[in-house]
Amino acid sequence: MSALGVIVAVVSVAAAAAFGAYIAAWVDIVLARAVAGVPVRPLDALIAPVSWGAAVALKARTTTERPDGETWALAPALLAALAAVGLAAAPLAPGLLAADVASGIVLFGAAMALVVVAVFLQGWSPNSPLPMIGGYRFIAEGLSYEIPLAVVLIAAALPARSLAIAPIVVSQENLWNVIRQPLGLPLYLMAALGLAFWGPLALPEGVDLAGGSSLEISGVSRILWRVAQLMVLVAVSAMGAAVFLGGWLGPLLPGAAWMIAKTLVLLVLLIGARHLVARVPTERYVIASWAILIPLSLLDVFIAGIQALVAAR
Amino acid sequence: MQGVAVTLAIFFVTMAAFLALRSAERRLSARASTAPARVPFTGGRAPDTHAWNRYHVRYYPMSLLFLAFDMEMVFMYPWAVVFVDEGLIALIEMFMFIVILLFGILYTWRERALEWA
Amino acid sequence: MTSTLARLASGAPSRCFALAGAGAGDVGPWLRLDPSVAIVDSPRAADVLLVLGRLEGEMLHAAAAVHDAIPPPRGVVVWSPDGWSSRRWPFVDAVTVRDASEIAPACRRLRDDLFRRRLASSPDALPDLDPAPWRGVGPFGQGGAGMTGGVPYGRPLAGRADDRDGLRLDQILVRVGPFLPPFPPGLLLDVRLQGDVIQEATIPAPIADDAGASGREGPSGAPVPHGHPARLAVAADSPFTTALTRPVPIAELELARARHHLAWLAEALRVSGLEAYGLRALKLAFGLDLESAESIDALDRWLRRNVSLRWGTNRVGVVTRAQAEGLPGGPVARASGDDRDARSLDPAYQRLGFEPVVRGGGDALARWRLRVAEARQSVQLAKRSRTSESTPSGVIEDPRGPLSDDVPPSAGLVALLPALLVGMEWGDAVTTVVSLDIGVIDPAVREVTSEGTGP
Amino acid sequence: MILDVTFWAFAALAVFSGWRVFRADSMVRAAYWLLVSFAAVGVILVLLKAQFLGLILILMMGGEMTIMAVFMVAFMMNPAGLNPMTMVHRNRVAIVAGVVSFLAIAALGLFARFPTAPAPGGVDPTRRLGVELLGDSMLVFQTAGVALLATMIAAIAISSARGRFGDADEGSVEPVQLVVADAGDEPDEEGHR
Repeated sequence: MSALGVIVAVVSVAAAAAFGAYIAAWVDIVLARAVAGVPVRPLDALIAPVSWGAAVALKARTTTERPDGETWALAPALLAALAAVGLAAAPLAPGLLAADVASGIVLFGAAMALVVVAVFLQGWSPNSPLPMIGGYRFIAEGLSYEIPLAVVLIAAALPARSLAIAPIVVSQENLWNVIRQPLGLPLYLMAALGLAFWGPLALPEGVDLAGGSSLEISGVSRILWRVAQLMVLVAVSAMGAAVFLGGWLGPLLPGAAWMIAKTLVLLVLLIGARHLVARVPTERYVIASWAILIPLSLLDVFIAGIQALVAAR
Repeated sequence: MQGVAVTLAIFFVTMAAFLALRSAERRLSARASTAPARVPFTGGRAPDTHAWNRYHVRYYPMSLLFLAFDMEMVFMYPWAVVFVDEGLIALIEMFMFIVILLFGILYTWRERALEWA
Repeated sequence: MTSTLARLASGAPSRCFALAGAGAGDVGPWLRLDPSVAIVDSPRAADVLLVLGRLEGEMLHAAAAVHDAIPPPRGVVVWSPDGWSSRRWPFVDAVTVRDASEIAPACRRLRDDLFRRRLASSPDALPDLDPAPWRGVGPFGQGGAGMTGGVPYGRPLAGRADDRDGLRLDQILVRVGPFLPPFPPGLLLDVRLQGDVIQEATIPAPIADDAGASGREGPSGAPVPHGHPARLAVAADSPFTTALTRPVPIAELELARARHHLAWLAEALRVSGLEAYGLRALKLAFGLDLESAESIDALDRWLRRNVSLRWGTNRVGVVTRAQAEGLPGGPVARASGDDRDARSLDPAYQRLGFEPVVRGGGDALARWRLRVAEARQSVQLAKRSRTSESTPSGVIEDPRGPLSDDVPPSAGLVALLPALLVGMEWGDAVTTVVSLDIGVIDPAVREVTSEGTGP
Repeated sequence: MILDVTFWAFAALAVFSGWRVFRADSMVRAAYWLLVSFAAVGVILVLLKAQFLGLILILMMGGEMTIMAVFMVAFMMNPAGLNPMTMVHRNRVAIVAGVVSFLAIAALGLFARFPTAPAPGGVDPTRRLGVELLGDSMLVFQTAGVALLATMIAAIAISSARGRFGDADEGSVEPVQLVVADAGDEPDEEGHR
C-alpha cells in the first residue's frame, strides 16, 4: 500500500468528477437549446456553467427561521463524497481502478444507498414546508429504485462470478451486457435517473414544489448542491458504461478512450431524458416501480442466470 | 487494502473540500438577515407554525415491504458469486426464493397498500 | 476576486423572480423567450425582483416579503405601462421601465451594477421583528414550554388532526400564494397538509379595507393598503374586453385565443419538467400567424406521443359533468363534455361554421388536449374569417371562459378548487391547478370604482 | 500501523456517534448518528477483511435508518427537538441493562476460545458465504424466503389502512371520486360532436 498511489488515485478521481460535472452541465445546456429549437452555439455554452457559478457565488447565503444548520451544510458534502466514491468504483482501463475492492458492486450500491440520506437532509434541514415535502418524496423514490438498481447489477455479476467490477467488464469480452441482458440497461438507467433526482425523476426538486429541496438555498451552497448532483449523474453513467457497455473493451482506440466515450453516451442519454420525458407523479412512480420494475429486474436475473449456466456448459 | 484506503480517502477528502468551500463563502453583508428574510417561502405569506411536524409518511406500508426486500439483497450477492459453480440447483433455489417474495409484492399491490393519495 | 467573479457573472442571464400584477398581460411568458433573462421559481435563486404591472393591497405586502427573501445583493425592476407609480413602498429604489422591450436590458444592467458594487443592495422592506417574542423566554431561552408548548424560535409547533387512515398525526397549514410560481399569480390558497396530501383547501376571505391596518406598516410608517387581490384594476387592452362593446375582427380574437392557449401550454409543460420543449410552444405563441395550424399539429402530435405526459395528467383533477354544468362555461367545462361556448351564439361565428371543441373525461389530460385542439381551431377560424367581425352581445368567449361585465371567466374555477383539491397528493394538486388555467387577475375583474374600463 | 490507527479511529467514531444518538434532540439527527455508528462498524468489518459484510451493512443501514428516522418523526411529539428534551428515560434500568450486556459481550470476547490458526489465505469470504447459504440443502434459503414473506404479509396486514375491498377509514376525509361515469359520451377524434 503506497501513500503516493493513494494520493494519485484521489487526485485523479477528484479531477474526473469535477471535469465530468462540468461536461454534464455543458451537455445539459446544449441539449436544452436543441430541444427548445433555439441556436445551439455549443462553444458559447462552454462558458455558461462558469458564468452561472460566478453569478450564484456572488449572492449571500440565505437561512430560514430555525434550520438544522449542521445537517444542511452536510447534505451537499455527503452527496458529493458518495458520488466520488461511486465514480472511483468504475474502472477506467485494465488495472486503472481507484477503488479496487473485491465487492465493487456492493461498494457502489452502498454509496448510492446513502444518497437518500443526503437528499432527505437537504429537504428536511431548512424547516420549510415545500423542501420538506421534497425530502420525503425522495425517500419514497429511493426505496423504490434501490432494489431494481441492486438486482440488475447482481445480474451483471452472474456471468463474471465476481462482485468486483473489473471481472464484470472482462466477462463482456464476447458480448456486452446491454445485448446479453436486454432488460438490464433500461432498468439501470431508470434507477440512475432516480439516484441523480434528475429529469423525469426530479421529484424532490420539481417545479411543482418551486424547487423543493433546493428552494431555500442560495450562494455557494446552491452551486455545491448542483455540482454534487451532476457528480452523481457522472458516477452512474460511468458505472453503467462499465457494467453494461463493456467498459474499456473496444477496437483500435485505447481502453480509457472507449470508457470515456461510453460514459459520455450514457450521460447524454440521461440528460436528454430530462428534456424529453415529463416528470412522473410520485405515487404512480412508486406503484409502477414495485409492481413492474422490480419483477422485471428479477426476470432479468433469471435470464442472466440461465445464460450464464448455458455458457458455462 | 489499497482499494479500501483509496475509497476512504476519496470519501473524506471530497467531503472536507465541499465543507471548506461552503465555509469559505464570503459574507456579503455584515448584518445578519432580518426575521422577514428568514420566513420559509410559500409565496409571500408567513406560516403559522414550524414546518417540522409529525410528518405523515403516507408510504409506510411500502417502506416495510422495502425492509424485507433489503434483506433479500443480502442473500443475492453471495448467490451471484457461487451461482455458476453451483449450477442448476442454485438457479432453482433462487427462483423459488424470489417467487416466494414476489407473492409478497403481489399481495401488497392487491391490497392497494402501495397507493397513498 | 469579487471583480473577477462579477466580470464572469455578466455573461450569465439575470435571474429574476417575477411578480405578475394587474396589467401584466403575457409579458411574463414573453420574457421567458429572452435568453438574457432567467425567470426563477424561488426568490432565494433570484438577483432581481421583477414587478410586472400593478400590485395593490395584500399583494403589495406579499411582494415586500418576497423582496426581503431575496439574498443580497438584490435589486428591483418595475415594468408598468400605465404609469403606476413604482417608487413607493416596498420598491423605494426600483428601476422603472415603461417599454416591455426595456425589461431584459434593465434587469441585466441592474444585476451587473449590483455585482460590481456600483449600486447598493436594495434595503429590507419589512421591519426586523420576530413573528412572536421568544428570545430569552422559557427554561431554555428558546421561547418554548415543555415538550410541545410555547413558541420555540417564534412559532408554535403544528397540532394534530384526524386522517383517513386512522393515524392522528400533525397537520400543517401552508399559505400558498400569492406568488408561488406554479400557482396562478394572485391566487391565495390556504392548504392544510398531512404529509404530502391535502386535507383541506380554503380560499381565504379578503381582508376588509378598514380592518387590521395596525401592525402592517412599511418601514416609514406609511400604512400598507389592503384589499383582496382579485379586486385589481386592469388596463383593458385585451381584444376580448374590447369585443364586449364593439366589433373586433374575428382573426384578431382567435389569434389572441390561440396565443393564450399556447402560452398556457408552455407553462404547463414547464411545470411538468419540460421547460425546453415548452419554449417551442412559447415561440409558436408569440410568432403566431394565419398559417400556424400545421405547427400546432406538429406540437399536438408530439404531445400525444409523449407517454410520460399522459401518465402525469390522466385521471388527475377530474371535474365531473355536474361540476362543469355549474361553471359559467369555458374550456374546463368543455373538457368535461359540456358544449357551451359563447361563440356558438354569435352570428358571425355561425356563418363561419363554428362548432365548439368538446372533450370527455374532464381530467387534466382532457383539458390539455382541448386547449391544443382549440388553439388549432382558432388559427383555422382566423384564416377563414377574412374580414368578418364579432358581434358585441354583452358576453364574449375569453380564452378562460365566458366574459361579461360582471362575471369574470375564472370565478367559478376558484370556487371549485377547495372541493377539487381535497385528498390529492401535492404534485397532482399542482397539475390540477395548472390545468384549470385560473386567471385571478382577470381583465374582467375590474375594480368597481375604477373609471374608463367599463362600457 | 496506519491500519491500526484507522481501526481505532473508526472504533472511537462508532462509540462517539452511539453516544450522540442519545444526546440528540432531533429524531432525524438521532437516527443518522446511529447510521454513522453502523457505518463506522461497517468500515471496521472491511478493515478486518470481511469486506462484503461491512459494505452490505452500510448498504442496508442507509435505507433502514432513513425508514427509522421517518417513523420516529411521525410518531414522536416534538420530532425536531425544537424544545430541548432528553432521549433517555428510566435511567436506572437503562444503566443496569447497559452494563450487564456490555459485561456479557466483553466476557464473550475475553473468555471464548477462538481458533488459533489463521484462516487459509486465498479464500474469498463472500464465496464461502455463498457456498454456506446454497450448499447441500435448500433449507436456509427457503426458510428465509418464507420468513420474509410472512413478515411482508404481516406488516401490510397490520399497517395498511386500505384493502382490496375498500378503505378501512370510516369518518375521515375521502379523496375526490376519480370515476367519471357522467362526463358525457366520447366525442370523435376532432373533438366535434
